[in-house]
Amino acid sequence: MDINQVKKQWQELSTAVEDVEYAVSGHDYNVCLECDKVRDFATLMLDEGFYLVDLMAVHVTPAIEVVYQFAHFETRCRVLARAFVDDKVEMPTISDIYQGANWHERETRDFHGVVFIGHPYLKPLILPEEDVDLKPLLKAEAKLKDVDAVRRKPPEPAPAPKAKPAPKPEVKPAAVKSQEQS
Amino acid sequence: MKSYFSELFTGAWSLILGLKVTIKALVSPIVTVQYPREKIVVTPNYRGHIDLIKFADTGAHKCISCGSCMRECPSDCIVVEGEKREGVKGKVLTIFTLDFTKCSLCGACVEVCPTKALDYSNEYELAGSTREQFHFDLLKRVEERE
Amino acid sequence: MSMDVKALEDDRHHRYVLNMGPQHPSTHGVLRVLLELEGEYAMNLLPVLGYGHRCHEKIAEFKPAKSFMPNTARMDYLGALIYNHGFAQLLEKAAGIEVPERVEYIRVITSELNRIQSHLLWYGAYLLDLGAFTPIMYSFDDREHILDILEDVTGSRLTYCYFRVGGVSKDIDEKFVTGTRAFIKRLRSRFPMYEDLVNGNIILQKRLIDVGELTPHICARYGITGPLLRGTGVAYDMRRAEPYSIYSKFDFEIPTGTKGDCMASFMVRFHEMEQSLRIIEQALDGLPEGPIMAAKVPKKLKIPAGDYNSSVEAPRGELSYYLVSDGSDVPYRLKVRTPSYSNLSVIPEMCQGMLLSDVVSAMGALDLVIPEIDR
Amino acid sequence: METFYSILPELIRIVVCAVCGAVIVFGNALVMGYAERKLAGHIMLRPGPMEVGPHGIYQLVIDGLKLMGKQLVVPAKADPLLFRFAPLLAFAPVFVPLLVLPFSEKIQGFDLDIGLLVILALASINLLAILIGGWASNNKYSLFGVFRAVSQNVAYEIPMLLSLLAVVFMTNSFSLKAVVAAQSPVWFIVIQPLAFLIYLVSIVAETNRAPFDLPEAESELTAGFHTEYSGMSFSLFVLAEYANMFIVSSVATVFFLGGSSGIPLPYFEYSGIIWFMLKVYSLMFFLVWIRWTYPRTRFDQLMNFCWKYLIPFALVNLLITVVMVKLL
Repeated sequence: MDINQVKKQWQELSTAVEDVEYAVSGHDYNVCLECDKVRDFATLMLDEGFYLVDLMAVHVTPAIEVVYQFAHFETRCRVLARAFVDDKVEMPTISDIYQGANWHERETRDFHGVVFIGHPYLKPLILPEEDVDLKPLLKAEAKLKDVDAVRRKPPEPAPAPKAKPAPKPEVKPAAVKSQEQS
Repeated sequence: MKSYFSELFTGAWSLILGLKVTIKALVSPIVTVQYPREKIVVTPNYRGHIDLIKFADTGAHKCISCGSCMRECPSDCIVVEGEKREGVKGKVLTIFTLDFTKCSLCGACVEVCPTKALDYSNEYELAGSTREQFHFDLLKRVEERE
Repeated sequence: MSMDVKALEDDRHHRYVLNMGPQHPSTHGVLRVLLELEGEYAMNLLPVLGYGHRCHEKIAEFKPAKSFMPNTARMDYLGALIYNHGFAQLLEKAAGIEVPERVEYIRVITSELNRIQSHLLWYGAYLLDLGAFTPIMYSFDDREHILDILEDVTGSRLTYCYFRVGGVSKDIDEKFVTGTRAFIKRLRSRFPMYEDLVNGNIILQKRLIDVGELTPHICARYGITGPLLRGTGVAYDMRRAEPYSIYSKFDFEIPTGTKGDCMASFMVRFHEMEQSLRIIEQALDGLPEGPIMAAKVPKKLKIPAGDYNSSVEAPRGELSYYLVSDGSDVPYRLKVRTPSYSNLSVIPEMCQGMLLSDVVSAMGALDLVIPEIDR
Repeated sequence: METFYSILPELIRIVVCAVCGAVIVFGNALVMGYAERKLAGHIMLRPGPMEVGPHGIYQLVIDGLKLMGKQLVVPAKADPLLFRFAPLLAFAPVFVPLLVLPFSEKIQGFDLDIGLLVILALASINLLAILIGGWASNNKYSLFGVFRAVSQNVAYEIPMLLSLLAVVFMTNSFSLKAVVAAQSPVWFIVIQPLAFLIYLVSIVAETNRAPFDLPEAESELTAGFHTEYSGMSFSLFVLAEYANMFIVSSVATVFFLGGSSGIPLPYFEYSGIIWFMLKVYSLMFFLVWIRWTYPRTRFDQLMNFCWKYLIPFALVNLLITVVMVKLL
């Protein structure tokens, strides 16, 4: 796997690709996607030999953000891909590309109510059937934060002594803008 | 054909090896402890539920009812209350209860205590038929203790 | 729960549905699997989860991050210290706390003891699944020694809450060191016995070889990690791939298999115990003196805004904590990626067309801890 | 009346034999139940039953009383008649083979010319009982157990018969007494070691014991054919299992280990029975020993082992025996 080449391909698919300091945050790259590119991105990742570590949702404004975590068996390359759900709280499924996503998507549906379009069996997994509309991990109005509030603040006296210069500036506004466009 | 017989013989030999292990075990001494009759010595470092320490020099506990443990507890299972009394410096402890049904034995309360008034008890034989049996009144316990 | 059993049975009369669990001897906890059977062949499997869901992720959003430490131990009761380790590391990383070296050594030693303990329990329980009653007693005999050693230093026997943000709660002493060394010697002398009684046994080999074969590609698609992945020949171990703590200092091998069947993961786990012993030995030799707590751990642990990930190698595979912080001391979102969850999700594909007995061996090879899946 | 008096001694003999048979069945179950638990315990480095009486020797009595006191639960959708009938059917026929077993030269119920056939015929009835019981339970796990039990028992009866047949060819008799008599001075285990091994493997499968306990494989089928049984109806199955173990071990003793032959003990006329029991219980100890050592086989492997190894070997052995008998 040639990381530069892969990165180039990511850039084609995504709105932003940023390097992250591994020692501070525990992952290497942040990739911001639009929700219709998620499937293409997953296909690319599978072809490059990445495995799906995790799939989760974070409830922020303006919309719920779905975070895919990928890593590679051979080299250390931990990628977080993020995409905001569309205004119907929907997201295309990747469970036919990464079968392991099947349960993660069902769980996200349980906890956050994100509907994955094309999922073969989107029934409650962790929660009982009758709690289908419970969505327990959605934040209460008072606690709900904007997406910028949970992003790493760029300029800061390095928090950890061993951390090298703080990660590169965030490109988040772009993601938000894209959300507004959709 | 060769593998047919070799498999038979290696297989049979592996079975005999297994029998050797178990027959050796059959004649070796048992390792279990017959619990209610014999008991193993529990390490003094065992962390049971918390208890107030009775200090030998004063014959009393050292709790100043600051409530640090109460705030630190992840499961909110400690209740501490104190009151001001005439002629006594600081607050006097009036209530110190532990809801052991909720406690996860993390030890945060013991570590946060500014006067080191708390310690883990060594009790491990805790069985009961009601939840209320595990709502310990630590103040009463420390007063009753020798 | 959700599979329409009636319809399935009526539609295809030659198939019927067998309900395995939630109380079944070989599901190890409250896992339920619906098996669609044709004769004794499982044509379709549907795991039903959630019987042990305890809302850990929700709980995490309601209290200071460091108060979540006891909860981590309750997720995987067999790898409690390793779960502690991952979480402590996450917060240290996030808050920028430098951990003293002695602490790292203690963490590695106790984590590896914990890993051996977990593998020993799996070893016995797996053989119980396969119908051998005796090995579990032998492995528990060994396991009790670990529990005694760990009890002496951590104070508990199963759901440890020993690690703290920036350190450990209690220093290890000479008794621990000698006890651990004695245990290493003992366990090494026991391995030949296990080889004779179990590993070489023809019946066991026949039950495991060529059953539930996985490939690296399947593992990538399902996110399978841990001994199952290593059984397919991929030497992927978080201790090597993303060396956390001080694992880069130690010389140890990553056992791998070739075929990816149950026997491969069985032997990987067995050899991992040996490797863990090696790590412990080296760590005991190099144990430095020093404090057991970082110098400056703020009482209120504020985590700078941003997202943090911490991955460690749990006994069953890769464990990742993903924390989103909004700058306060309470996590905005904490997601725990538990290895068994991804590992279990493969069984519909892994066990298709298998005999019922093989489904039991395949499920045992996954080394499931159900509370970890349900969280 | 005349005829009644003429058959009276025979009647008394039958009654006495039946009573002795019952004593053996229950006594054997008590001894084996206790011995099995004790041996299993010590193999696992634990003491086994220790609470009731010294070293727990009354444990089985107490267990029996407990089982008798338990309610017999019949599942709602089970066939109530067959469900209740199956344990009785499993238990009743185990007495008859005891009647023809030669415990010593003088202690034998009836010396039938077809002694072996009686034993084998009645031993198969146990299988029918398992079939009925598992079917009537209306439980999928029970049904699986039954599938396995039937095919396993039918398959393993073949090598078992073939190995016994080798001995029968040598003695020219189905009478157990004749077989024992033919074994002086050399026991047939020396002449027919292969047949003995085949027989030994087959009886493990025939008695449904680990490593061939597939009909009740508890990690797969919870309890197999007796999943739904409780109380006394369950314990009748267990009694039958131990009685069957006793019978097949006795047959092995008679056919391969010289029956009651052994060094005569002084001052005891019936020393044969002591040797007989000693041999039977050593064999049963072996069955217990392997049960607590090995994992369980898989069903297709069990069948393969029978068809690929046991039956060809038994046939070859039989052929050699026939040729040798003819030649010598």
